[in-house]
Amino acid sequence: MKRRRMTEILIEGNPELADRLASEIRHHYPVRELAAPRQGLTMIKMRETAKQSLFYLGEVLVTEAKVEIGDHIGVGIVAGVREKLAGDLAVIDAACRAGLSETAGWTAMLEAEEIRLADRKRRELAALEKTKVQFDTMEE
Amino acid sequence: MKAEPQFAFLDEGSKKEIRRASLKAVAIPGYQVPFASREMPMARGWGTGGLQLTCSLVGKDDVLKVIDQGADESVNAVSIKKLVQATTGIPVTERTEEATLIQSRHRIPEVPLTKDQILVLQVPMPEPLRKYEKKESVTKRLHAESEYSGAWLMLFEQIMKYGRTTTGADHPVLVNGRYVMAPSPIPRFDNPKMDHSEALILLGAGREKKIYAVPPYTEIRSLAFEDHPFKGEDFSGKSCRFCGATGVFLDEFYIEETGMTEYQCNDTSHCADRLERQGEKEVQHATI
Amino acid sequence: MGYVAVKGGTEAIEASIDRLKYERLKGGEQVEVSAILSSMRLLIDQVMSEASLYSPELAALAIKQAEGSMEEAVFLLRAHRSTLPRLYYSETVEPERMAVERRISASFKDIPGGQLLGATHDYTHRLIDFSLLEEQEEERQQWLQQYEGELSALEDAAGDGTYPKVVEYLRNEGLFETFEPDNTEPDDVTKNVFQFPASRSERLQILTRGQTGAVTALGYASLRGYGQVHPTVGEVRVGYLPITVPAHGGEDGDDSYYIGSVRATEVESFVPMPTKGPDGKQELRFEIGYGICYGQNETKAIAMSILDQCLEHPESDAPSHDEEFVLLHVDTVESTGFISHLKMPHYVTFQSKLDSVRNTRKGRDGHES
Amino acid sequence: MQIDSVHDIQKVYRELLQCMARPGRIADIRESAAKADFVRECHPATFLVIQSVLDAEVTFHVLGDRSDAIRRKIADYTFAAHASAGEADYIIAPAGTFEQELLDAMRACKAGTLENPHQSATWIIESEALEGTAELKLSGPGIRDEADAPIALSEGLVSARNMKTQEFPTGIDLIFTDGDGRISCIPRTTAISAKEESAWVM
Repeated sequence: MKRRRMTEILIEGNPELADRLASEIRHHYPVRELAAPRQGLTMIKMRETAKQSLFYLGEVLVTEAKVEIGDHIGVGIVAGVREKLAGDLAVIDAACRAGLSETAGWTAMLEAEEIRLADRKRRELAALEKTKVQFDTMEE
Repeated sequence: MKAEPQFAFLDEGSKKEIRRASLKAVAIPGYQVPFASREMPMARGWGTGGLQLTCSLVGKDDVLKVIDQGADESVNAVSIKKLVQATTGIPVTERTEEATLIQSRHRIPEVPLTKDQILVLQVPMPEPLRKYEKKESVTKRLHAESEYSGAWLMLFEQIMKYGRTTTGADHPVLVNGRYVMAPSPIPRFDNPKMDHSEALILLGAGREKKIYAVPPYTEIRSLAFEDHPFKGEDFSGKSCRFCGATGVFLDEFYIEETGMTEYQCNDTSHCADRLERQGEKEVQHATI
Repeated sequence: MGYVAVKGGTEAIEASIDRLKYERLKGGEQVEVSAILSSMRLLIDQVMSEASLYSPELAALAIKQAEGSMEEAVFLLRAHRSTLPRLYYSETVEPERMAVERRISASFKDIPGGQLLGATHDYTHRLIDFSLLEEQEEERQQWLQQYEGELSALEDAAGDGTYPKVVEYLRNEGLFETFEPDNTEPDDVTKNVFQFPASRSERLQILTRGQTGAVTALGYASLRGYGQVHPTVGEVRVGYLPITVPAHGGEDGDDSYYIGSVRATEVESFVPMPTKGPDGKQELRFEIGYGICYGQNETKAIAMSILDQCLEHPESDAPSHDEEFVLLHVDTVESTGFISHLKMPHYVTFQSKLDSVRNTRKGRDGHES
Repeated sequence: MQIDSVHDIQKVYRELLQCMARPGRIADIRESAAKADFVRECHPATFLVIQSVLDAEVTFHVLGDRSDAIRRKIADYTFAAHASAGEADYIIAPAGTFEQELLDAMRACKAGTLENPHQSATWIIESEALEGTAELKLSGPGIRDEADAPIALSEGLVSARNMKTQEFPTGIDLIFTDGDGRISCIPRTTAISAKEESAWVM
């Protein structure tokens, strides 16, 4: 699974999933902590719709962690103050970069969580839909 | 959720930028070098320009003195000292001679500074031409072209109206024959101390995002006309009611009980020093 | 006039800080940061927007520390920001990726995708609700359960939460100029010195972090006549922008890190502007003013869109079109700092002025009489 | 021992600032330079000066035939980007740079504009030992009367530099480093003149 999709599932989904995947790796491999989870900033680069140019919207507080498994460095970055999750994400990232065998078995779990997230989102959308102004024309 | 303590508050990247700007400022005396002023844990206008310079300069071996309007114990000076001390652990002093770094608002100490000291002045309004030209893009061009007739005209108009120039503090100076510069709101009395100063003088305006400098042994002339020469504030015939000093900048006090006006040294540490030498142990001084 | 010992300043400061703490605590009850976080959404939004730092947790903490003072809370976040390393830059956020919670257009009765009211105070009558005085936890839980119960009974909605932009619909009709995506790296006013004339990216960055009141006042001044922009709101949308960070050595967007999302309010204002047609005749064309800010703060985003459009037309001599006037006066930390510095002692400068004033009264010839 | 990125750099900067403020002054940064003994590509003093002013926000250019190695080292340590001599904020002339190359770059480099004189190149030049007898006299801001400058400057360099600084406030500022951990500066405001006994006259 590609990183963009996987990190979204792990960050938006139940953090227990990230914990479970990272624990599995920590259990089997030595994980070196290169940078303990720490706070920092990410500057948001944004496109505006008037002239289609780029500008900086502002910064977002993030928690970042870096670990190394073998020769492979893994990075965990998540908005907000979420030290445990950042550490877990770093381990998961390193495991994927290293192509560890455990990662092959993760797809089903991630996909199940993704389905749960999609359900939640659809309900959310339906609720918002109720605030939509209906302009139905009266026809005989 | 705690942040790592950082020596002298600023991160090293911020210090580098301030240092680059300071080096340029020294190389181009009197020119206001723009810099990306950082947000400090102190309000803009309360000395953040000076504080950023101090943080970019300070090292473990420094001894810091901070004064506000001449007083070491002014609440603003105390507040700045507290911040620098808390982030560096360096000693502070009230004795001008002991300090290696002196950050000041609106005064240059009475004791002549030496080549081993750096004076940092806090600047609220760094643009000397702003009084008659509101646009930054225009004042920048006027400086580029050495077009200072507006500054002269302002003084000339004062003479026409009042028979003399009526500038208070922050009387503009000409640096090394090239740039007209705001010396920061020091009284006119202090302007001559900048001329051929032994110490390097750095000026920082945090809100207006400018750093400028007067290197040592640099000519500083207060703008004036030949038939209306520049004059500092006049304290002739007056002396400090505590230490008896004359020829220093004095604060004026109205004494309720006697209905008299009395004077005392504005530079409180200079006064305390004199008193100590005169044998007074307990020094009392009014501060705000 | 009393005498104060030389150590007076230090002691007074300590006592003053104690007094401040006393003011915060003396009422007996304290609001927890978690309560601020869950109940002061719009206050947090405004603090984050003016601080230019998105962190609801830190904003809530700052609000508590600042006893609810907007300017102090923003100041705390700004100063804290100076102590944190900037670790990453995001990939370009494309605004149409916003997961929309609310979108309305004033330009059309109906818009493709529909007018979505979402959560807004706009249609509440501004009558003080005294029932909140007696609101009980049990009641609140009951209401929540019932509301969420109703939601789960709803049929699933179609779509993914994104909507087409009203402006794109009009661009397709040729009423607006179309622009190719301009990927010039933006300038950053927090890292580099900005000079006049400012770049478009610098203008937008300064406006989006401007003080809500200041941006609103200047936008309003333009509407009233101290400017020449009176727009129609093309679209206001509120929602979440997904943020991604490129991976080192990553190949494409799929390789990047998703890090979370930020809520923002985005506005496109439509302004008719005179232009020359192909045959040299004067005609009108719409231009767009752009506004955006962190959180839900529609007034600020709309006012920003007015000022953006004003600053695109410096040829007008109205103050809201003067970029130095607008950009140098909307930052809260700068304006409140300089206003508040007037509280500092100025007796040296006053003494100096006193000397000048007295001298002018001594005689007009420049000599003491 | 490792270079302390806070305290060593602060010390170097303070010396650099005092040198820029007092042209001709020779500062000794040997103590910090000794910690940069792992640097083979340039003088340790050069490396420290670079560390104290360069970062990702500025650009640099390296002259000489060993420029690739030095360039990599600087980029690795400071994240500054390399640029052409005409665009770079900092120009580094390592020991052994051919005079012709140096003079060409000096002609090409940024001198700022009348409105933005600070947008000019700063030079870091590796010099012969900064000690001994002075060949030149310096005068201008930062100098009481006249200063001796024990900096070995060729006639060509002095004249190229003077060409570049003749329209003050535009100009270039020079930082010199030597192999023994010494630094010195000549900012744009300094007038350089030959001692009377010198073979050449400006």
